[in-house]
Order: sequence, then structure tokens, then C-alpha cells
Amino acid sequence: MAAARYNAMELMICAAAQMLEDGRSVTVGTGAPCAAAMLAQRTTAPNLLIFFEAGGVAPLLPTMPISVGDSRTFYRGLMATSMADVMETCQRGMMDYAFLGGAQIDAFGNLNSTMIGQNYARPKVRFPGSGGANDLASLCWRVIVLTNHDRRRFVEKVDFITTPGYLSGPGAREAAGLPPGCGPYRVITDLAVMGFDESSKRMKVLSLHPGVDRKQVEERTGFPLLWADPIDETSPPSDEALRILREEVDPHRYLIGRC
Amino acid sequence: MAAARYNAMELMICAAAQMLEDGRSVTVGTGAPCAAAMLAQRTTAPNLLIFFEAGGVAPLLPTMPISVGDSRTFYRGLMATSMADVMETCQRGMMDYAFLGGAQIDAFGNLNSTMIGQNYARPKVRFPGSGGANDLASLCWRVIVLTNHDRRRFVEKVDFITTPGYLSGPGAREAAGLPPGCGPYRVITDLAVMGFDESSKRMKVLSLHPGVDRKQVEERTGFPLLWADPIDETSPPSDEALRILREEVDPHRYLIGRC
Amino acid sequence: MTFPAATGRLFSDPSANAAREFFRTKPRALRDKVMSVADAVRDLVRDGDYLAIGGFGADRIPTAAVHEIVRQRKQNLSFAGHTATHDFQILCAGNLTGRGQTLARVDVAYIVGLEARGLSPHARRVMESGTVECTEWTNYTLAVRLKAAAMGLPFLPCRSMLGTDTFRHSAAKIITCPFTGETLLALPALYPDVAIIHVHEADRFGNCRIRGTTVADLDLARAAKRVIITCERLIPNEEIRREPSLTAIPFFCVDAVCEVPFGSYPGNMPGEYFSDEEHLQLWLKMEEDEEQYRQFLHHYLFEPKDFNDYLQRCGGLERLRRLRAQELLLHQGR
Amino acid sequence: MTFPAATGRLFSDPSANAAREFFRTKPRALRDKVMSVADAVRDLVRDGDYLAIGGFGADRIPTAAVHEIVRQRKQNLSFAGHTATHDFQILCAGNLTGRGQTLARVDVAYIVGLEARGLSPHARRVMESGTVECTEWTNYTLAVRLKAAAMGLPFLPCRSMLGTDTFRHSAAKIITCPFTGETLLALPALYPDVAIIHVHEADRFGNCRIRGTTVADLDLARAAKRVIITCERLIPNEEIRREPSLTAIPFFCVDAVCEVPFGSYPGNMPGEYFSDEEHLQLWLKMEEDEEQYRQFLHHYLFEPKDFNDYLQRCGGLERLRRLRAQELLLHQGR
Repeated sequence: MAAARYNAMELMICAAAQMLEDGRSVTVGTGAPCAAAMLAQRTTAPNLLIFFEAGGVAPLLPTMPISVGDSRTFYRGLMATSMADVMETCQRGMMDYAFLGGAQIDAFGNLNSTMIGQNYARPKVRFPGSGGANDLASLCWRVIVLTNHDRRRFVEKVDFITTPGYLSGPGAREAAGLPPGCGPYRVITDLAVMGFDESSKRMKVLSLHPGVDRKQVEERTGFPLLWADPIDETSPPSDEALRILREEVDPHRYLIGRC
Repeated sequence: MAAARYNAMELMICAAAQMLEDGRSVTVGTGAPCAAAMLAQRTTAPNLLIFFEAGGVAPLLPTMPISVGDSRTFYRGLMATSMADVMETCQRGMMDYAFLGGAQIDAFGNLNSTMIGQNYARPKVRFPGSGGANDLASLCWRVIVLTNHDRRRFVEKVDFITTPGYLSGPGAREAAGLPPGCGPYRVITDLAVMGFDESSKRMKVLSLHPGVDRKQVEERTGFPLLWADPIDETSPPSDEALRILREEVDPHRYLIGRC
Repeated sequence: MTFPAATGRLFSDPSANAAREFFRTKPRALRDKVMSVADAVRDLVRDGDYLAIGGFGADRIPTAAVHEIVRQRKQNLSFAGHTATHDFQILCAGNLTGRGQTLARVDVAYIVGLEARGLSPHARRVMESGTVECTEWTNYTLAVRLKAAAMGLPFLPCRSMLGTDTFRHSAAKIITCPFTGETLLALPALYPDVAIIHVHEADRFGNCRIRGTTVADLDLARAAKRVIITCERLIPNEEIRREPSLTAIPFFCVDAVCEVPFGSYPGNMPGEYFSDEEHLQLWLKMEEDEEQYRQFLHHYLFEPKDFNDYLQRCGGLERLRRLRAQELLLHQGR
Repeated sequence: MTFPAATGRLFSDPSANAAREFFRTKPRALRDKVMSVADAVRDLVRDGDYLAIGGFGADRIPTAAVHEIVRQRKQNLSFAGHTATHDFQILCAGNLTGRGQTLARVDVAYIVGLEARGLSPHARRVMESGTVECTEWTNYTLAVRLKAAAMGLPFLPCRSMLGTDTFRHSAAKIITCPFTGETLLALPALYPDVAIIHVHEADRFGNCRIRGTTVADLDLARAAKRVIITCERLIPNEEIRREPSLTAIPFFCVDAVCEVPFGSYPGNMPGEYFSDEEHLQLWLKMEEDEEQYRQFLHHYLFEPKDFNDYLQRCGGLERLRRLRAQELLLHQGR
């Protein structure tokens, strides 16, 4: 049985790693996105160019960073620069991928990491806010969201659009003045891989992880999903990818030990 | 007789040096302005902060630079930075003085260093253009012009306003959107020191150099001048200032040997 | 198509002309600016000020000065919260803990969290209490606001934040490029009253060197009206003059220089020491219970007579030696 | 009060969206970009291109590549003339000398002069002939135009140039700050087709280090669509990784890396060699007579088989040794 060979976090990281094309650029944060980029570099994308938003460029990461600005993010890097320099590299159109997460996500891929509640001045729960997420989602070509799949998170309407997905639907990003041609690309959860429908810009399930069925996904999603036809099964991680992930990328099982 | 003790260039440099208050900042170019700033630092303004527009900050000048961007401009300096950083220090309001020159100057202190002629597309004489002059005159608090006094240069109307003086007169700078409170401060020539009348913003003779009379100045000026009443005599350079200028600032007499 | 205007309040004056008048008065002379952190905070951080902190959350932060702001009961501050993590957590110790109200207004890009370490329970209590007024931004847009000020401008354009609630709760505006017709976000310049930045090396006049990422600090030092530098090491002016290309912040932006070895502890200082994750976890844990947190603050923040005393209470030189080994990967056999 | 609009022509497209489409296609992989100057100019400088040169006139300029542009008879270029002195003088050798028309359009901030050295007679002949179209700017506003492009924007504001004929013959516009009502100059972004920058050190992928003032080159390298680096020395990638804070230009902006020792000669290279004032004076002198100038160009520019041959004709290693002594003030007994 598949579950014996890898856990959900391992599958998510491996699936994310496979999406990153070689010779392209990505801005990552800490945790699973960083692990995915490190894994990609060691497998299918040796020439993946990794940025951290606080200014670290192309480090040879000795361990996973704890902060997006700590010294690991430019350890033996090719440049240690400013946050503006990295963000402006994105704004110029040189950043292909960004990884993001959030407390809530809706069918258009809009993300909330600011607050729960309806009164901005008196939030029920205050979250950190955008950080660099809004900037990256505005300026990078393709956003990949890595998140757990549950009904509290996948909601019909986010309490606060911190970070733009497709906003209210087709054409809305461009109408708002955001650079054209960008937007959410994939959402990878512990159940499935989703993309966005070309014409409606709504979330669409592309593949179910091995052993997951359609009903499970629907039950844990707070809005109607579109479904690719036929639905693929997410490729399970190769033995080699798992070995590299476990031995080189996350040897202390900080991430992959959580499941 | 005075002429035996110093020449006109020496007087101009010494007069300019005396205008620079201690503890203030100045952007200088090559030549006489640089000599004036170096002399000021060695006499009355030891804490004068010297900038060069290409990025040199507070050098210990071993010799006079040949270019505003050569390595002398940051020799043992406190910072070697970008042109934008220096210009933005001006734009923030941190630059007290700038020295400029030009092929033509009018009664409002407007400078031409772009062209002679009336047809922009086919100039009779093409000069270099603004360089950083327009920026410095727009952004620094006080502009000091160092130039030879002749009728071809001091004209009723410059062929091209490269660099703003008081433009068309009182209020014109502010109406054009330039930062308020700035403008030409002094014009130092081989004949006299001029300022600008508070209300009309027209050039006004403040002092005549020793041995120069009013008629000489009028003959060599192409527009009506205002005159302070009474007219001072420009303070002749002290022996100490002359010694420092000759021995330390310009020992090879690159500048002071020209007269 | 029109968009609703942003409704957030602007906590500082973006006028370039007003800033010019201030910067005209700032001294340019080389003078000795070395003083204690206590004196620097006493003289240069004023009640009601707009405060900004350098570094990135728990990386290269001026911990000693942030402690001192809370210890000296500075009140009613506005704050620039660009990935503010441990620094924000410390400032929040001046709210809802019987110390009055240190933070009154926050420009938010990232607050209450400590990145991968989790959320701060006390910072959340403060921010969910409704007693601190907020306006929303993003990490880059706050950086652009500082860049506008560093450039001596009242505003700068950028291309993010459009179309979102982050924009709606900001104080930005929408403009059209006069050349291309492209829609742009206009960001008001942010000229903080006071900035505090921790650097690797400074001379006594305030010429500073930074190793590693500079985050937004080159612009911050130029944008702020008053600047306090804390540094790992004072170095001779002669060393600055040996290699002027390495000067990141020039002395004429700086008002005070405080030598604070290990001054970013428990945060990371590139090339010097790694962050003390155990201490940061302890801090988060202690915040869970308010009374317990007061005792924690008493021991670690209010009782220590200075920053060295705080370091001693956190394990002293032996702890710092281990963090240095971790930073340099010596524990990996390198 | 209204001001007449500026009438100068814009020689390049300031659209940020168009630039994004281009930069999307630019490769990000680490690949060996080392090639000869001749190959770099042949492949990356195209007839009709908008060209920009790094450094400052005769300081840290890519002389070899500028020679090569004239030698290869590149035609119909637009050029960014921010304090362009010896570089501009060389390019002008491709106009009115039987080499067709290298320069067709110039964004002028400073041209035809060599600072304190005087004006270039031939550059003046070219610019007074009416055959080269000009638009006026200033050193800072051209730098801001490059900064706008480096930031990925279509325009940036600034506060100079207002009220003058320089403005009137520019292609800038006047705008009002949406926050303060202050009048500002709007400058269209300048995304050059190709930039050539001389640096101290580069690795074979294009990561570059610069000592001394950077003028506008950090922004220029980011703003340009194609970038040719000439460097004094190739260094191992490992050395770049040893101190990433020193990287001024990252490899992903760079398309070609050419090792050209003494590559800024006869200009100054900070820390390496001073300018050869005698050779620069000779150049100015020879320009006075057109026929004499053609012979001079033949000997120094068209006949040399490469840059080392040019250096040899200028006095070779002995001359360069003396310029190095002068740069380091060794002749003053230091």
C-alpha cells in the first residue's frame, strides 16, 4: 500500500518539486516550499534559481532556513541584496514561480492571511498580514499554493483578500491594474493537485493523490470545485526523490516528520 | 599693489572658499570649485562635507580630480556610492551648496551649457548639456557660480536655459514645481562677487575685487546690474589662504597658473 | 472600471518639502556619536514618534534598543511593521502589561507572527484588543514607501497590492502612468521620526557596514529623520576610509552609535551567531499565560540592568559561543 | 499656471508590460558566458539598438567593446548620453568618417565634452551637423529613467529639470503628487536594448564586483534587455560565493562576459590604473583636423587586431605600469 512508502507531506513536496521547470526562477519561503525547491534542484531542475524575499539569491542551503531573512538564505549564495532588489526582479518579470500559503483560500485562489472576522478594527483573529505574499502574487508569473485541505480553509468567500488570486474572476486582475498574464497556477494539498479553469478562473481538480476519492475532496472544500475530465492520479514520488528528500533536504524530519 | 600678491583665479578660489560655512555640505566638480572646497576644509570649514556627483563622498583628496567620477573623488573617502544616492541626498534637502559654471548666464542666474543658436536641431555650437548641473541647481539649497566675467557670457537672454536660476523672476521656480527656498546664491567672477536681489531676484553686485571699478563690470556685462549700496571691496585672500592654496591645494598650479 | 478608494489612515506626513526643511537642519559635521543605548533611546525616541526598526524580524535586529524603548515606557508610538517578528513581540510587551501603551498605530505588512516559529499569543491579544490602529501594506510596498523618502520624494509608484482588501485598508492611491496608460499603485513616502538599525560595524561618526542582506535598511537610514545605530563592533574611522565601497550607511544620516556586542540576540546576526530558537520558543510559550508572561518580562526585560545582564540570564558567553558555532556550521564539522 | 509640454522624442518604449514579456524569456540558468569582445558585440549589439554604456565618461568604461562597435560598423544606434565623454568620442568616430552612421539618436545629459580636458572637436562636428536627433535630459534624470526600468516600472517621479529648456527639449511630463499636491517631473522608464559595463571582477556566469563608485551601473545592468560585461579579471565562482554581499550585478542580468585586462584604458579604473591623460589629449588634438583624425583612427582603432594590440600601440605594459603607479600614488612615495 502506498501509505507505507511516503506520507502526505512528502507527496506534497515531491509534487511541488516536479512543477518547477529547470532554468527558471522561484521565490520561496521557509518550510515545504523551500524543501520543494531544494528537492527540485537535486532532481529535475538543477538550474533552478532560488530567491528569498529579504535579499538572499541562489544560496547553497546547508540546512533549511528558519526565517526568510536568516543567514542560511544567502549561505554561499551568488548575491546578498535588498528586499527591494528581489521584489523588483519580480516586478521586471524575471520571477517565474512563487510559493504561498494562507489561512483561507477561495475558488479564485484569493488568499487571506490577515484576519478572521468582519470588523477590520476589531478582528476575531489577527494573522500576520501580507508580508511579501501580496507582492509575490502580484508580480510573479505563476503562484503555487501549498496548504492542508480542510473546509475551514477552502471557503466560499475569504474574510479578507490579503493576496490576489483571480480576484472576482476572468479579467479582474488586469482590470485592477495588476501585470497581465500572471496568477495562481497550482494548489497542492494533502488530497489533490488543483489548477484553475482557463475561462472561468475557478479552481479545478487536476489529480487526486493515490488513495483519495472525489467525495473526500468535496467534503473538505467549502465551495464547488471544477473537475478535469478525466481526473488523473497524482504521480507518486519516486524512490530517488524520497531518498533525497529524507537524506539531504530534510534529514531532521522537521517537515516530513509532522504528518 | 595687490596684483603682485595674488592673481584673479587665486582671488576667486579664496572668495568661494570663504562662503562655505563649516559643518555644511557641498557638491563640487573638478577645477576651481574643488580647489575652493579643499581650501575651505583647510582653513575656515574643517568640517565641510564634500560630495562628487558620480558617487564619491568625503574623500581625503590626494590631488585634484580630473573627472567628477575618477578614483580621486573617493580616495580614502567615507563612502563610494551611486550617482543616484548623491543626487537623492540633494533631493532630500541635505546638500547646502553646489558649484556650477556655464557658457552663458543671465540676470536671473539661469545658465546655458547646452548650445549657442536658435535652432535646437541644428546648433551653431553644441556644448555638453546639463550633466548634473540642472539637478544640482534644482535640488541644492544654494548655488555658487564661478566664471569669467565677459559680455559674451553675461547675456540678457541665454540661448537655452540648461540649468535653472530664478527662471523668469520671483516665484517662478516655485511655480514650476522646483523645491522652494533654493536658487543661485553667489556669482564669483574675476571682477566681482554678485548675489541676487531679494525681491526682484536679479543679479546684484555685492563687492568689487580690489582695483576693479564699476564701469569695468558694466562694460563686461550684457544686462543691467543692480548694485548694493554701499559696494564693498572683496576681501583679499589672506597670506595663509594663499600659502595653503599654492602649496597644498594646487601645488602644480594647474588652476592658479592659468591666469 | 473604478475601484473603491483605500480607507486606511496615513500615520506620517509624506510631504517632500516638509522633509527637506527638516533635513536642511540635520548636522553634517563628523562628530563623536558614541553613547549608551539608554541615552540614545532617551534622547532620540520621543513619545508619539513614528518608529521603524531595521533588519528582518529576528534577523539583524537592534534588540537592546527595542528592550530599552519598553523599559523607558515610551508611549503612543506609530510603527512600521514590515516583517516585524521578535522586534514587534518586544514592543507589544509595552501594551496590555501595565506599561501604558507603547504601540498606538501600526503600518502593517507582517506582524504578530514569528515566521515558521508560530504566532505570538501576546501580540495577538494586543492586536485583537482594538486598541491599536492599523493600516495595511505589504513588505515591498512599505519598502517602496521608505525608498520614496530616501529619494526625497512624496510618493513612488509600484505594481502590487492592486485589487485586494490589503489595498482597501491601506492609504495608497491608484494612478495612471502618464506615458503608457498602465495602472499603478501610488505609495506615499514614509519619513519615520526615528529608525533603529543594527549593523556589523560602525565608526564613532556613524559610518556603517552590513554583511549579508540589507533588507530595507539602506533606504530606511536615509529616510528617517533621526537614526540610532547599534553595532556589533566599533571600528576605527581609518578602516572605513580604507574601503569606502563597503560603507552601507553614511555618517550624516546617523545621530547615535551604540556598541552592543551580540546586539541582535536572540535573533540571527549573519556571520556572527545564529538565532537562539530555544529562547524564542520560551518567549512564545510564556506568552500563553498573561501572569506568567509578566513574570517572564520582569526577569528578562525589566530587571536586567543592561543588555549584557540580559545575555547573562539567557546563558551568557557559553550560549553565545554555541550560537556562533551554529552560525558558522562548525557543529557540522566545517 | 501651465507650462508648455516637452517636445523631445522618446527613443525607447517605457512600457513595463512589454518589458515584462521580454524579461520573462531571459534565461536564468548558470551557463558559461565567456566570449571574445568581437563575438559579444557581433551577437548582442544590433543595428538600430538602443545602447547604454556603464561607468562615467572616461572612468571604468568598456573601451574595447566601444571600439568594437565602431569597428564592426554598427549602424543607426540610439544612445544614452549620461556623462558620456571618451565613450561618446569613440562612438562619434562611426559618424562623418566614412563609417556610415553609428549614432542616429542620443538622449543627452552630457556629451561632446571630456570634463576638464575640453570639448571634442569631432563630436561637436557630428552633433552640430544636424544628422543626429537629440532629446535633452540630465545626469540624474537619465539615472532615474534607468532606475524606473530596473524597478520594472513605466515611470518614476523626480524634482529636477522643471521650468527649463532642458525640460522643454526632453520627453518628460509634469504630474502632481496624489498625496501632497507637490509638482513633480515624471520620467519615462529607459529599458536599453543593450548595455555594456566594465567591472573589476566577474565569474564566467556574469556575477560581477565593482570597486568604488557605481554611478548608475547597478540599475543599468537590471534595466537593459541584453548586458555585455567586460572585466579586468575573471574570478572563480567559488570566490563570488565566498562573499555574496560583494556581488553588484547578478549573473541572470548578464548575457556575455569578456575578460579585458586594462579594459578601461585610456580611462581610469579605480584601484587599478589612472587615466592616460596624454593619450586623451592626443585624441582631442588629432580630432582638430579631419584628415589627420582619420589617420589617427586608422592607426589606433581600425588597424589594431584586438585590444591588446591597441594597448601595445599606446605604450604597452610599461605605460600601464606607470598608470598603475599613478593610480596607487606610488609616484608620491606612498
